[in-house]
Amino acid sequence: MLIFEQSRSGRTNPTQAPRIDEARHAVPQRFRRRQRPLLPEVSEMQAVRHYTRLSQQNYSIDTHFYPLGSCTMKYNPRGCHALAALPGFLGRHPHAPEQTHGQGVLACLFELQEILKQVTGMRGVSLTPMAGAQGEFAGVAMIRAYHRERGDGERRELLVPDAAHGTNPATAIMCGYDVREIPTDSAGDVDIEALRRSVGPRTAGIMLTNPSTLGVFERRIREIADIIHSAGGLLYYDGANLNAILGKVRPGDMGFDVIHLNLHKTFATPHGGGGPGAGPVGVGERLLPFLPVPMVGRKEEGYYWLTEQERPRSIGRLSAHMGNVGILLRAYIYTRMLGAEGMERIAEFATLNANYLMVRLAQSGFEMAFPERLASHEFILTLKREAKQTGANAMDFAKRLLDYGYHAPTIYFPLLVPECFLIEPTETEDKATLDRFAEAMSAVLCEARTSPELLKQAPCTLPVKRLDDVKAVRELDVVWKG
Amino acid sequence: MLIFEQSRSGRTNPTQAPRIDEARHAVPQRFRRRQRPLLPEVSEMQAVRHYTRLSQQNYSIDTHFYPLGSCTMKYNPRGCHALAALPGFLGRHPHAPEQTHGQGVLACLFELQEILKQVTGMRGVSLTPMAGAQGEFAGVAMIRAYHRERGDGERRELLVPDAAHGTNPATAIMCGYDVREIPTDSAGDVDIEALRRSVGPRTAGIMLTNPSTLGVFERRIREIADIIHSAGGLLYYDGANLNAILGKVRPGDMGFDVIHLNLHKTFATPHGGGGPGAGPVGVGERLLPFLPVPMVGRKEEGYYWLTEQERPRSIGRLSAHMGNVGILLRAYIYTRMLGAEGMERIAEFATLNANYLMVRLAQSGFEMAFPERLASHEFILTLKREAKQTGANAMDFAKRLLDYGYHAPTIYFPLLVPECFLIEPTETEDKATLDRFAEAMSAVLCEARTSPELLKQAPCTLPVKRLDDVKAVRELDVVWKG
Amino acid sequence: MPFIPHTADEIREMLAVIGVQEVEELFAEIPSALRSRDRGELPPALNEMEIGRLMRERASQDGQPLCFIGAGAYEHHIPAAVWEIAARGEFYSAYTPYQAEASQGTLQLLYEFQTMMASLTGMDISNASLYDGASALAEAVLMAVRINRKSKRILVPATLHPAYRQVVHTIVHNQGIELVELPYCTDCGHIVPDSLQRFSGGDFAALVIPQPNFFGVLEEVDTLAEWARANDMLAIGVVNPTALALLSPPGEWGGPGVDIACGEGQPLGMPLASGGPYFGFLCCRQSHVRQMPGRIVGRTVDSDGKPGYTLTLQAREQHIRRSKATSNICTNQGLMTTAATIYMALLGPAGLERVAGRCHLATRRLLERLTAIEGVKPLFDRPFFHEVVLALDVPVQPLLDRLARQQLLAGFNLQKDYPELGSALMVCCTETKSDADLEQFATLFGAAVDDLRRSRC
Amino acid sequence: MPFIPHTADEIREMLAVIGVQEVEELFAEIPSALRSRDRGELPPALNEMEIGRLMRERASQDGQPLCFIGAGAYEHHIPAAVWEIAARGEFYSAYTPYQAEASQGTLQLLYEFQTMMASLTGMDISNASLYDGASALAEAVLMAVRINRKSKRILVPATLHPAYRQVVHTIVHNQGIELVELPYCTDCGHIVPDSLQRFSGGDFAALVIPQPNFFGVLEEVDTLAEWARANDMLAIGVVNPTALALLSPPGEWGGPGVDIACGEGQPLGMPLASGGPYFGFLCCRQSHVRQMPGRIVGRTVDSDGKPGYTLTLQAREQHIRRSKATSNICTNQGLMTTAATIYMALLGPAGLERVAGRCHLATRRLLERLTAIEGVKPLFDRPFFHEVVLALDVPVQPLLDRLARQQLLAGFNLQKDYPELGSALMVCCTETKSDADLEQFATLFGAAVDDLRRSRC
Ligand SMILES: Cc1ncc(COP(=O)(O)O)c(C=O)c1O
Ligand SMILES: Cc1ncc(COP(=O)(O)O)c(C=O)c1O
Repeated sequence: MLIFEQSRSGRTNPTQAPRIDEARHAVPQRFRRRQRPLLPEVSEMQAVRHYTRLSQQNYSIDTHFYPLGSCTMKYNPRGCHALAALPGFLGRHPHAPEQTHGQGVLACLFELQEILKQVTGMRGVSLTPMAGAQGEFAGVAMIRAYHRERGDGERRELLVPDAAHGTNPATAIMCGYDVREIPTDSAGDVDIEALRRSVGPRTAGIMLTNPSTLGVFERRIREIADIIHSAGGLLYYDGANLNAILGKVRPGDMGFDVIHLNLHKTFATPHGGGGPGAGPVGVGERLLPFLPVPMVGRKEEGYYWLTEQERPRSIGRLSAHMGNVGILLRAYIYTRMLGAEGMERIAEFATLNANYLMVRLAQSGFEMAFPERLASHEFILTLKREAKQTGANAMDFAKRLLDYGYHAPTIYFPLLVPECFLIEPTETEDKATLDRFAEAMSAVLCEARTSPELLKQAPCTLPVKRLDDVKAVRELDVVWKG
Repeated sequence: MLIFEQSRSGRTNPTQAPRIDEARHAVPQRFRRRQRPLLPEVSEMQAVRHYTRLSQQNYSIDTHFYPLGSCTMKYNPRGCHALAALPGFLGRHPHAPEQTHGQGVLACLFELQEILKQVTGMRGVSLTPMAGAQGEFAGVAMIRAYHRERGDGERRELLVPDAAHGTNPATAIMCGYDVREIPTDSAGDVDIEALRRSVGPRTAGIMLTNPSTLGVFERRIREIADIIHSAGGLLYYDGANLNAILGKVRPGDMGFDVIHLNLHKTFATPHGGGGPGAGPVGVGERLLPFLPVPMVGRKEEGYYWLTEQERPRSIGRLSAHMGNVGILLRAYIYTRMLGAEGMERIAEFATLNANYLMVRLAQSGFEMAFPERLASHEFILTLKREAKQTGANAMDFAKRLLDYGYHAPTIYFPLLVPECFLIEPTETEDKATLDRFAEAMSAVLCEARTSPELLKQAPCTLPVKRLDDVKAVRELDVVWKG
Repeated sequence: MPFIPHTADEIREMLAVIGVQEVEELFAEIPSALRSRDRGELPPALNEMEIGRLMRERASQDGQPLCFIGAGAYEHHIPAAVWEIAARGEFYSAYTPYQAEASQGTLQLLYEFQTMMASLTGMDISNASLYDGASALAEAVLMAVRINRKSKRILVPATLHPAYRQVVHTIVHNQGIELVELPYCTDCGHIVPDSLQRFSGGDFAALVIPQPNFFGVLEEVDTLAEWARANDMLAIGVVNPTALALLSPPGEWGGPGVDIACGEGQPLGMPLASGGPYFGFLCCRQSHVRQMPGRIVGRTVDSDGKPGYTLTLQAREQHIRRSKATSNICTNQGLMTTAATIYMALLGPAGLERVAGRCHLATRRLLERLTAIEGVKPLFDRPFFHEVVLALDVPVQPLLDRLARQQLLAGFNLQKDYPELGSALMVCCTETKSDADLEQFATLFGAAVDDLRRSRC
Repeated sequence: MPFIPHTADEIREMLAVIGVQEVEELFAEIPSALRSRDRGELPPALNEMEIGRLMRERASQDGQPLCFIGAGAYEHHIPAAVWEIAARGEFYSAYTPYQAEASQGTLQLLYEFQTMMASLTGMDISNASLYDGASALAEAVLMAVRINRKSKRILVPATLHPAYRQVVHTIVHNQGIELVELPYCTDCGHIVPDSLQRFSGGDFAALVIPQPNFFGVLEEVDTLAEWARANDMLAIGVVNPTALALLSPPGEWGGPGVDIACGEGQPLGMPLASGGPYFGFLCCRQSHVRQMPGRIVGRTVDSDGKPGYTLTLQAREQHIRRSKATSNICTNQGLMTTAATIYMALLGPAGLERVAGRCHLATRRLLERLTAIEGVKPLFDRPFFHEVVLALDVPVQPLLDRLARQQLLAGFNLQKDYPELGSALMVCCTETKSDADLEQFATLFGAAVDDLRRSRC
């Protein structure tokens, strides 16, 4: 039932409404609204009950194993939430003067900048991008500003591997670049020969993740860096997979010029059912002047905002204020609870869990996309054979897993692996959970062979059965009409 | 799965454990524990996931209609919770000096005392009892102290109507009294003739609720008061049903000498899956000196604790500190959000809801225990006839309602009405919910007639089916042995 | 190990299954020349108690001053229930609802959100959030250029929030889109409709119309929207959602309304929090839906015919359409829309109207008190909403600094963004300010103005 | 109407169904002579924002001083997850789990709680909570008298928390039960086993044994428990659950252990909160289970044979047995045991041991620092746990008052309860105190002692 269906005309909730002791507030007639908006008229309890019950209809990290590849669904420590929500932080106006009313929060942001520089091996960090994709935008915009400043305006092409996340090509376009796709070889690495053939005077740079979205580490990364750099381009690192290598190898050391991080992945800030996240960018020497503002500086009197004034070559602002500060605080708290050793341990146990689960699933008869490779923090299996033999495809397997109480892995991404499952267990899951998940996978495989209709009809234990996505598009209903 | 079954030996949770940089803390060997206790060894995420999922297996006010008679399951405003949990309140040590570090909380408690005096018509209030039953204890102990002080030690008998809540007779015994039961007449009132026959020089007093646990208002209350008072006894008011009459009629005006309130009922503090509550006591002139300590006093310099020193005739202390202060704060906040009018509205709408639902159920063919009476904030129906005709008894009806998404009403209480449902909707439920509940009741009635086995097997949609209570007693398993 | 559940035994067992001796072997594919040798100088791990203490110190360092700054972020009362529910693990720790059947909670809520926002703005369609108000406007501009292919120039009034203008520029200029400034009247603080004349017939894809504008002043939105339509431009409304409870919605401006409406969702239950996370909302006409960026939830049915909710029109998005997507946005501000939905449900239409009314009333009262002080005058004489610009006869910054030390944040200094206005201070009141607060403001403010004036002679 | 959802239309419809004109008619059975005419002087309704502001002012009025008071309530770090989960609506707003099938969450959690508490105390059985530590001891005494019918006298040491002695007296004396005081040694702050001689063979139902005792001093619990058994008394242990991570559990004292163990659960995740809500725990031997007061959860199976949980042995309770019940308790402290269970799960055995160890270590360090100050000596020379009594050469109350004004709560004054000890101050450290805190304490304390001494000469 929708909240609107519980609404009754004339019901109010005075406990939440301010007092109006005078009618003098009226604005001139011609500016005034004539008809009240369709907001629900419910009591506080009705709202609480409705949204509490809705919440129970979600799978989440706090309730389910969520091996969603590329998304790094790890535990979001409750302490980070509680401390980022202290009244002093929540109540601070973005324009409160930082000298008298902001040293606390600026200290945290400054230290976070430093920590992220350390772990990425970059020279400067700006925290302002509000998600990974905005970090990508900032990064590519910096590449563009760099070439433009050098009078190198003919570089209009950005190289993007075919396995890349959709945000990479979309970002390139938003920045006014043309996208040139680079193929992947059969071992999951970038096809170096194709790369060599693609670079040239039009090359602005390349966008890469490493480990790639195929779950494997790009071994010839230095060679790639040399090819791009010699051609006059720059390397962009999509940090979505940083969880795999934290403390083991740094993008700066691999030769990258610019990077974004997804704090909502590697740094455990919650995904919130879709956001908010944070996508800080880090850069090497060459791109330092272009970092987006505001950033946090430190001088003797304390911390202060670095703005266009102090950083005139900046690509500018990406949000009206300072990005998702509350998320940055959560990430800061998390990094402080981890410390130096904790960072490295993330990569180790994320990798251990992924390789263990990969082997267990291989033993159960699943086909790995890159059987000869080590998994990074994630790995891919393909259900191509099963789809052919049983008629149940990756989507059906995914839906059936929901019935077993597991969120499904990422499916049909990267697109080049047919009927694929991209599985990322993360370091915060214990062995018993992985074992149970492997058993559930086997059970579903067995069902696929004996009674594939179970998979085709799945899920059958959730609040709704399989939803009709086609109808959702064809008969578009995106606003309730009563 | 139990949390213990997720435990692995050697797993620790360092984020929650303090640092020990020295082993010097050891206490002498002979005092030391030899074997670690069986506490679970789980990660923070495992604990969070386990208890989050457990929580989802509860019905609660925040998720379900809960018409549990006598329990007043109304909405517990989230604002009360948030404000009672402000750091200044939560962090205050009970022995923090009240002059420098307690004026805030004492102000709230003092004002709550005053508000409760107003709404009950009593002369003094002590907030210290930690639940209704402890309030009853305090009240009866005061009656006993009063008679004792007057040298009236022969009064060893407390009168209790047969419909009374179990805590009433149990409290009388705890205070060293004998219990004498008073029957109820067919209209649900105290049998006045029987009462007259029961009073005498052994009568210490009577414990009553009004409206009674039968859901009806005791109309001859003044007559009862006269009978008891003339016999030298005192009248105790069990305030569990105060929701019915708030702002309409005050126990003090009915002739009661002492009263407890259940703040977790009438004043909307949460039941917390069993507690905590708060059971303040109010008294008339005669019992004023005996109120339990501590109480809060006010003088020019501010608020202060009233202890045994200031109140030497007090019956004493009931808790190591000041009872359930956090609950008292929630009730205080609630009373302030209601204000004077809000109080009276509670009684009006609780009564409106109860009478409406009673009529609707009567129209659906249910038999009311007292069809000629108005409902108070609750009412009773009897399923005697249905049990006889269909074999499905009140318990079966109750369990089947769970399948419809409703918490069951109170069943088999009061004991004198066979196969009874004690139904209390409270003022915070809307008409549509009552209508749907009435429809569910009709549906169950229909099922009882056509397929009673559905009721006998119910519930069938919950995490467990009907539980075996007999086995639970016979093969007592109250501690997990691994 | 913080947040890692593995015991020594388990690690051994797992390595054995994989068939390696040590975890280190799992990193064998990383060329050893690249491996980090230096750990840097990361601080040592703190436990929750220790970091808790540090954060509490820092939070209290930032204080809880009495704040009269608005300028795009507004302090409103947030019902306790809003974040108690939004922070429940099931909302807080879920991913984007790609697996619809396992995400009906979030999906239904977003469908309700879309309905509320569409109704509040008077538009046909709402998406499920963008990053913030400023970036939402940038997306609206990109959308307008995709729809109205006639031009890559956008008419942007100087009365639009300066940071919004900067953000839009940052985001759109790489695609060759040009923002052309529409000047305002420095006496009345708004766009004088007559001044549009010289842009008539011009080569513009869209006109941006803020309501209220950055100064809190009400623009002649009907005239502006009509003019845009007459000149074959799209109209983009930038609105404050609280104000919409009182003010006519962009969907009705000038009759048929604007093409796109967007704005900052922060007033709908988001704490100020130094500027984020907030959320941007974006609404449009039905006919533009396929150019809409961001996620959209649709209602459909399951295989039993039971209603359910799912992400829809995903072919607009980067994960499907890649370089041809309407935007690169992926992660949005989901949790904030969760809070906003609960906020709107708790307030209802009457409650939100009272919030808007009370804000405005309080600002008027403050204005009265402040202009009673010598040397303080209203700068513009125009209808406004809950934010107002004062002309002072003393310099603004020293005044603000001094009051800040007295725990009063007295407003936003317009000097940097609008030097032409002279000593101009913008103050804002919301329903959180009591009469006593106004009194205190006026007293401290009067004393400070006096003192400053005296110290200058 | 605050918290009431009815609209005018609905009220009309409902009255029509009932068949009355006005709500007032529903109160017709109340004799009109009794009806309240006078509304009293209740304050007018505040909305959540207004009461929020008032409460925030009051809370900040009470401050957040550095606190070194123990005396039965201890400031421990509480993991954020504890109350985030315990305060979830499904735990927070549920009733007592009488409908077991609809309450498996609470019931399973309580079964886990019972298991943890039984293991922590080393006893067979735990109930699901009583009001607090003091009233739990009163219930233990009543239970002992029911079990050991030979006497209504209980031997209670003077080293037991004074408030516990008062509460037990208040609760049990109406049933003719007498508390006989067992004296302690004022030099070493504990019960000297030899002093028991004169009570041997006496007419007592039970001996109460606190560990640590009120002074923080460790009692010779093995000897005391053995002596009780030898003299045909029940032994009742009163323990601090944190201490039990280090100290031998009552279930093992003197070999077979005590009959009943109880105590204050506050240290397991309850905030100090001016004294409540906390919770009392009560554990006993298997053979005494039918005399146990309070709720007990049992594991059983459902009709499919699947394990499930339910309240059991309800025949002990007032709602079934009425005047023959083991106690009148009904509402208990359920939510606090929810928090305690989560707390114990998050800490685990190693974590809880570290809490206890760190508390004790900090107290020893504080003791060292303080006794380095002239005129400050430890009063007792006995092993202790995380609380220690100091003998001062200046009066305690003026010292405490002065330090309180400096935001330091320096300890508990023993003057009122133990005048025989002279100028005695009891201080307590928990893991929440850093070395810098100890330093600060020592500095302020030293200065204050000095000053006071000087002002007296
Ligand atoms: C590989 C990769 N790159 C980029 C992104 C985009 O990040 P965001 O969703 O924070 O915008 C994602 C997010 O899923 C990703 O997995
Ligand atoms: C009528 C009545 N009296 C007394 C009580 C006991 O109150 P408490 O549970 O707070 O101890 C109850 C509780 O259910 C009750 O309903």
